[in-house]
Amino acid sequence: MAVKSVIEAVREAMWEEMHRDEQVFVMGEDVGWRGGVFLATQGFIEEFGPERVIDTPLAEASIMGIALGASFRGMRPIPEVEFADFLWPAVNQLIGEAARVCYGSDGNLNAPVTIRIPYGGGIRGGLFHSQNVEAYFFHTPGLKVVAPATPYDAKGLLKSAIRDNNPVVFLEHKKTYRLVRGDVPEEDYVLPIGKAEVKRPGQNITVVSYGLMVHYCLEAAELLAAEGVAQVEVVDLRTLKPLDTETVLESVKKTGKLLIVHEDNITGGVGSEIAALAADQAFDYLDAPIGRVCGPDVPTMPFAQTLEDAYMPNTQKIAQALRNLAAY
Amino acid sequence: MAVKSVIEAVREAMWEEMHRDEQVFVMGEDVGWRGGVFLATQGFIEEFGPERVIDTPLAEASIMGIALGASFRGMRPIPEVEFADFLWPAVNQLIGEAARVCYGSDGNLNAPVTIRIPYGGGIRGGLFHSQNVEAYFFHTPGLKVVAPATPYDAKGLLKSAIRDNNPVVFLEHKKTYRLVRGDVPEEDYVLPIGKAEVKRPGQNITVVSYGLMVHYCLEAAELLAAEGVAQVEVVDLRTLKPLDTETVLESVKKTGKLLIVHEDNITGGVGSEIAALAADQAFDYLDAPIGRVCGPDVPTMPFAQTLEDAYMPNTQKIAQALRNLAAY
Amino acid sequence: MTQLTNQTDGHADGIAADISRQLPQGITPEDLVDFYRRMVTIRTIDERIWMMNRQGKVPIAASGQGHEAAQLGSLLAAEKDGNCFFFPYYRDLSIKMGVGLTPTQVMLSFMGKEGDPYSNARQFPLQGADLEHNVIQTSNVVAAQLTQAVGYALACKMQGDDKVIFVYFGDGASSQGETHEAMNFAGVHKLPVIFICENNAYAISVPQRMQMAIGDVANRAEGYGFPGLIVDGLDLLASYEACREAINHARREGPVMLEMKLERLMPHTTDDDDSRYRPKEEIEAVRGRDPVAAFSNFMLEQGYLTEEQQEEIRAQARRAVNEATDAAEAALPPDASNLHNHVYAP
Amino acid sequence: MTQLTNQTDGHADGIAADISRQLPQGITPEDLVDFYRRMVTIRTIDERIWMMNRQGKVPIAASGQGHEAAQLGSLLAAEKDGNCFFFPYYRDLSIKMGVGLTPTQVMLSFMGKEGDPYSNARQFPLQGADLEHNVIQTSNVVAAQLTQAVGYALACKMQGDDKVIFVYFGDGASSQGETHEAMNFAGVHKLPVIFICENNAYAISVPQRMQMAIGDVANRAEGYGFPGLIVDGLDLLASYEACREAINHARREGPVMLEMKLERLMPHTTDDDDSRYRPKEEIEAVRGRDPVAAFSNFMLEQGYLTEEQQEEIRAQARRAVNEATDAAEAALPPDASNLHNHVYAP
Ligand SMILES: Cc1ncc(C[n+]2csc(CCOP(=O)(O)OP(=O)(O)O)c2C)c(N)n1
Ligand SMILES: Cc1ncc(C[n+]2csc(CCOP(=O)(O)OP(=O)(O)O)c2C)c(N)n1
Ligand SMILES: [Mg+2]
Ligand SMILES: [Mg+2]
Repeated sequence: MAVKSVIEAVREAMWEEMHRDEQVFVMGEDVGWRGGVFLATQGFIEEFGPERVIDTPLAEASIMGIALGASFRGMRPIPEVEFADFLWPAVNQLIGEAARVCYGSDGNLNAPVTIRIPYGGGIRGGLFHSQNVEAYFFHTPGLKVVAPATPYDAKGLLKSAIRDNNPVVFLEHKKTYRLVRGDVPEEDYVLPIGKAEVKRPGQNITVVSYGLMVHYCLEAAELLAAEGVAQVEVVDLRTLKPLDTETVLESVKKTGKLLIVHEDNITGGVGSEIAALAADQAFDYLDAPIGRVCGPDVPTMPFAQTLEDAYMPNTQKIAQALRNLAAY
Repeated sequence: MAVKSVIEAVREAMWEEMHRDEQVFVMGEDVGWRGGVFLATQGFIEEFGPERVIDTPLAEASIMGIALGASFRGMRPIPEVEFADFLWPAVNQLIGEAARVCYGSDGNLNAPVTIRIPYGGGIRGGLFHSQNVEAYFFHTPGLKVVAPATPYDAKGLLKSAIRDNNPVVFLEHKKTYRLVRGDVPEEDYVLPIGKAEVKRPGQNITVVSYGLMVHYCLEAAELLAAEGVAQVEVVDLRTLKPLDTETVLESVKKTGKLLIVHEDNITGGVGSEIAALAADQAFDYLDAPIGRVCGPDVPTMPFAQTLEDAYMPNTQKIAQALRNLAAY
Repeated sequence: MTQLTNQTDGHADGIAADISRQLPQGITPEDLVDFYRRMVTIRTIDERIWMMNRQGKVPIAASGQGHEAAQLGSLLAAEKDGNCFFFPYYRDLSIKMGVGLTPTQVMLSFMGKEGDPYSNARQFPLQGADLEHNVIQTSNVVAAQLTQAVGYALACKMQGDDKVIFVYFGDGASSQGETHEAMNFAGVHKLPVIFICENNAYAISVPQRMQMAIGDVANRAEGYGFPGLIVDGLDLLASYEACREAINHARREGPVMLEMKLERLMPHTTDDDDSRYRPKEEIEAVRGRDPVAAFSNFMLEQGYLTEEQQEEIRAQARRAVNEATDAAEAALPPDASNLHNHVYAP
Repeated sequence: MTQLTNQTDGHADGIAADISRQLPQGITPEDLVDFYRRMVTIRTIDERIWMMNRQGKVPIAASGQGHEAAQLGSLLAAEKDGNCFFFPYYRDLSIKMGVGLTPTQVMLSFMGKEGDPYSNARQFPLQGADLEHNVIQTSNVVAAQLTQAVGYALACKMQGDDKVIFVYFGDGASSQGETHEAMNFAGVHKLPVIFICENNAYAISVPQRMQMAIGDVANRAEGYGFPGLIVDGLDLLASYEACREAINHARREGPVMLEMKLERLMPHTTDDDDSRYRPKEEIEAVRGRDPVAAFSNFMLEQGYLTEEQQEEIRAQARRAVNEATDAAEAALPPDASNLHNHVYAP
């Protein structure tokens, strides 16, 4: 197995799927000769030609709507939104239309579109290049939402998303693109959408997270282990929708304590649903209040280094919340 | 005090505010001679003229963007989105822009826009005329979100929204428009944004809700009282954002049992945040799992009567959940 | 195909229905009788649906009265071509039924009963997809169909299928940003899309002059690098001819916009009251511009049908609609257990 | 104001910079020297910012090099008028600084330091609002400013203020649905908005021919019922004159679109590498089309400034930029405690 970065894993997944299946194609702003602003499609136009690597006009609503229409004809488009912050014009076609195609036609029609969205902060992106948008899709029945943390997961899940017959929102945390590296097999493999993974087993506290934050959670868990405070179990959701409630609840029932960590702002974030689930279905097992370490309720991450640092959850903040939970 | 319907209360609030303040104006599709599809602005164009009652082109993004731009100049626009289901084209200007204006200019600029959105189901609106959209705004810092249940609250809160210096999403449940009637004072009055109200006091169980569902909760509470099963306290949030956590937590600490009711689909809905808050900040007071009676996770409400009925939370479903909680 | 240059400024009086002429190439008298039959059945069911709404049996309907000739003209051209696909909007009963739905299927749909071919009563009538007849209308969100139609055309092109895609929309829909984006993309990629604007000069209550500062939507086509033409949408044969030409152009050179000038004979939907916003005289005047009456007269005058034959066709239509109504009234709505089906495709 | 009719098809070669001519009415040699001074300072700081990005001191910058003449020409017309308001986009350093920001304020903003007048370092450089100078740019979401500008114009009109609103956008932004909606509304309500399309023929890497099927964005104006003109955006005085006329037209009759043909001399932003997608010869060719060099030559040739005077102006600019850089480097970013401020207005 070779060590790859997340962006390499993403690129390989698309590359291989485009070779495997003629119906797969990519479209979006700058995906052609530029190779994408993050170079996710570098070399694609040379390999697959401009028919299957489409540099679109600067118009996100049409990027999504055209992808959707193409999917009605059996194509498997992978539209890219350049930054999560710019997807708003596309949500009429994504939340309003794509999510309801199958249901609204009683199964006559479906929409195998994988929309790739680089998201998240910690990269000095400021208010309009840092946003977390997962909660909006998490709340939308008819969509699937994937948010991997590692190159291995990114590749296996992106392949599954492309082969899935439903609209899949594929969220790639920008900060993981080059920062996070890991083993990726040479052979074709897929990972199931809808399955969380226990990335680190532990008995005392469950921490549930996804995306970049998984790595900070793992670091915090090591800290607590080194301190002899607690053995923390880290559950990486990997897929946000459908949510793997089984894995989450099983872990909570085992440890009796739950911390949820995400970068997205706290109120109405994905974490609130995890908490609500546990407070309902694992109530009798809970030994402590359910904690959340999340972004604050401000309109995304400011540009100045000081403010961005203040916004971001990090290993220290997580470790402190875990210590508090351990002491409860 | 006269008895009025919700739609009358909404109409009066705007009418009086337009008389009070020249900067207030309405705009949207069919708000002019048609008087709005729900007649919220009936008689307005005759009273205030076409300059202040603007029939816009059919283009929601511009309705919101133009309102926003006008607010930069000190106007207080009340844009109307005809049905919640059609607001998606407007969210780039609402979630992407309006919500961040004040924060993103470090307070240099603000956006006193009240966007009125008729929402919700139970009216045979089918997939595209029934949607609940509150969760999307609830998660968005920088917005305020109001969702009244009664004519009195609707009028007082709409006036506050119009006078507020921030973008306010004002959600009017369509089924309450003519169904719900109640006392409305003749004099000018406002109600504070951000304050929940205990609509019915009780000792045994707290039920938190908003909009149409408040009325079903009250009916269910009466049922349980009549059955001698429990005295249920009904908290009407009225404002979803900022959330009145104090009133909610106080009630939960008193009763020890919490049920949350909303029509919106359950996963990632407003109810999950209420549950998460209670599971954190009232943990030691909880005597039972936190329950939720919400819409199912399907893409909004189907058209057929059978399916719509199956979707909607109602008095019986709520009463049953309350009985279960009481018995826990 | 040449571009339209002379603008018509007004609306209701800009068009003179020129119905006395030679049959266009490729059209036989049998075609005319066939389409007359469809038109009459569609009008009959449209009227019946409105009545049933007043009886509380149909929750909502957008009448297509006034739009029949434009839609059926395009359908005739598409059928002659044989490789077309349709993305209609909510007012396109003549497309949706014209392609082959039975009156009973239509009635089931309007009454929200099991057996609605589009969505099995999940959606407003005849929304969803009828793939058997090459029709998709995922929603009634105004203008949402345009980018989808363009995407469908792109897919066909990628798959080597030379299908021509018809997408229909109103004058109001022309204001939506997505309409612009759809046309722009179609222009860049020269996709075989025919954009049919059914301009009835109203978007619910908003008249065209409040919708746009121009007289003809067709004039926008130039800004996307393709031709836009104005068509008398009250005349089935004029619509047919424009669409036939448009199909040829679409396949060879790319998109075309056809602006069909026509009338909305009824209020916007059964929920609407057009007397609030439409002058009484105007409402009366447009009744005189009924495309079904015009086509009836044409068929009589040209001798393709006698009055008796027409009466027989109308009687047949009434019988079919009566039967459909009875069948749909007797049918059940889908069982509540269906609520959770098909949220996701397998 | 007459409408542009003759299309130019290509881009880089369609324009001949005709800089030797009489001064336009109302313009004095002092104005020229004043604007030359601003232009040189802006170019100097623009170059410095790029350098500082390479040193890791400025996280991101979109260079305005190549766009200065168009922007400053419009500013000159607006200043002469005296009652204008600006909705620029991220490439409009010449507007934002030209209206009166100091080099230090600009540097503070680019370095994300306390004292950034637009957002106090919450946003990318010079985004937010500078109301003191009549400038709003809420975000860098492409095309989001257009409907806002139209709304601002509507508000002014309602308040009886005859302000003219300038809104700026790129060729890429012309594809957004919101651009269409903004122009359509402005047309219907005849609002005094000047739509300035700074057409540099690229949207990041996407060339104009993949963005639209037409040669001139200005041709779309007709579809909104107002005039569209093409302007040599590399020529400050041509831009001035077009804008001066446009202001008059805007106040009397409503919107105007001006398509400023110009060049992006640098990669899209400091994050971009234009050699991936732009032919080497093209990159070299556009360097020969530098509006600052052109205006320098014009000032020399026409005798408004000597070489020595120009050198002195450049030296002054360098000193000012040096001082600004030192001041900004010494400044601190806003304190972390600011994170929670101003989420809501009081
Ligand atoms: C995005 C959106 N906004 C608003 C509506 C409500 N609405 C339904 S039909 C309509 C008017 C459409 O007018 P037009 O496009 O001219 O078509 P017509 O009904 O005249 O055939 C409106 C505003 C909608 N369905 N979708
Ligand atoms: C809605 C949106 N989509 C994508 C982007 C990313 N992006 C930033 S600038 C740009 C290109 C803009 O091109 P153009 O409008 O021609 O302006 P120019 O940069 O050439 O001056 C893109 C795609 C964005 N900022 N906003
Ligand atoms: Mg219409
Ligand atoms: Mg450009």
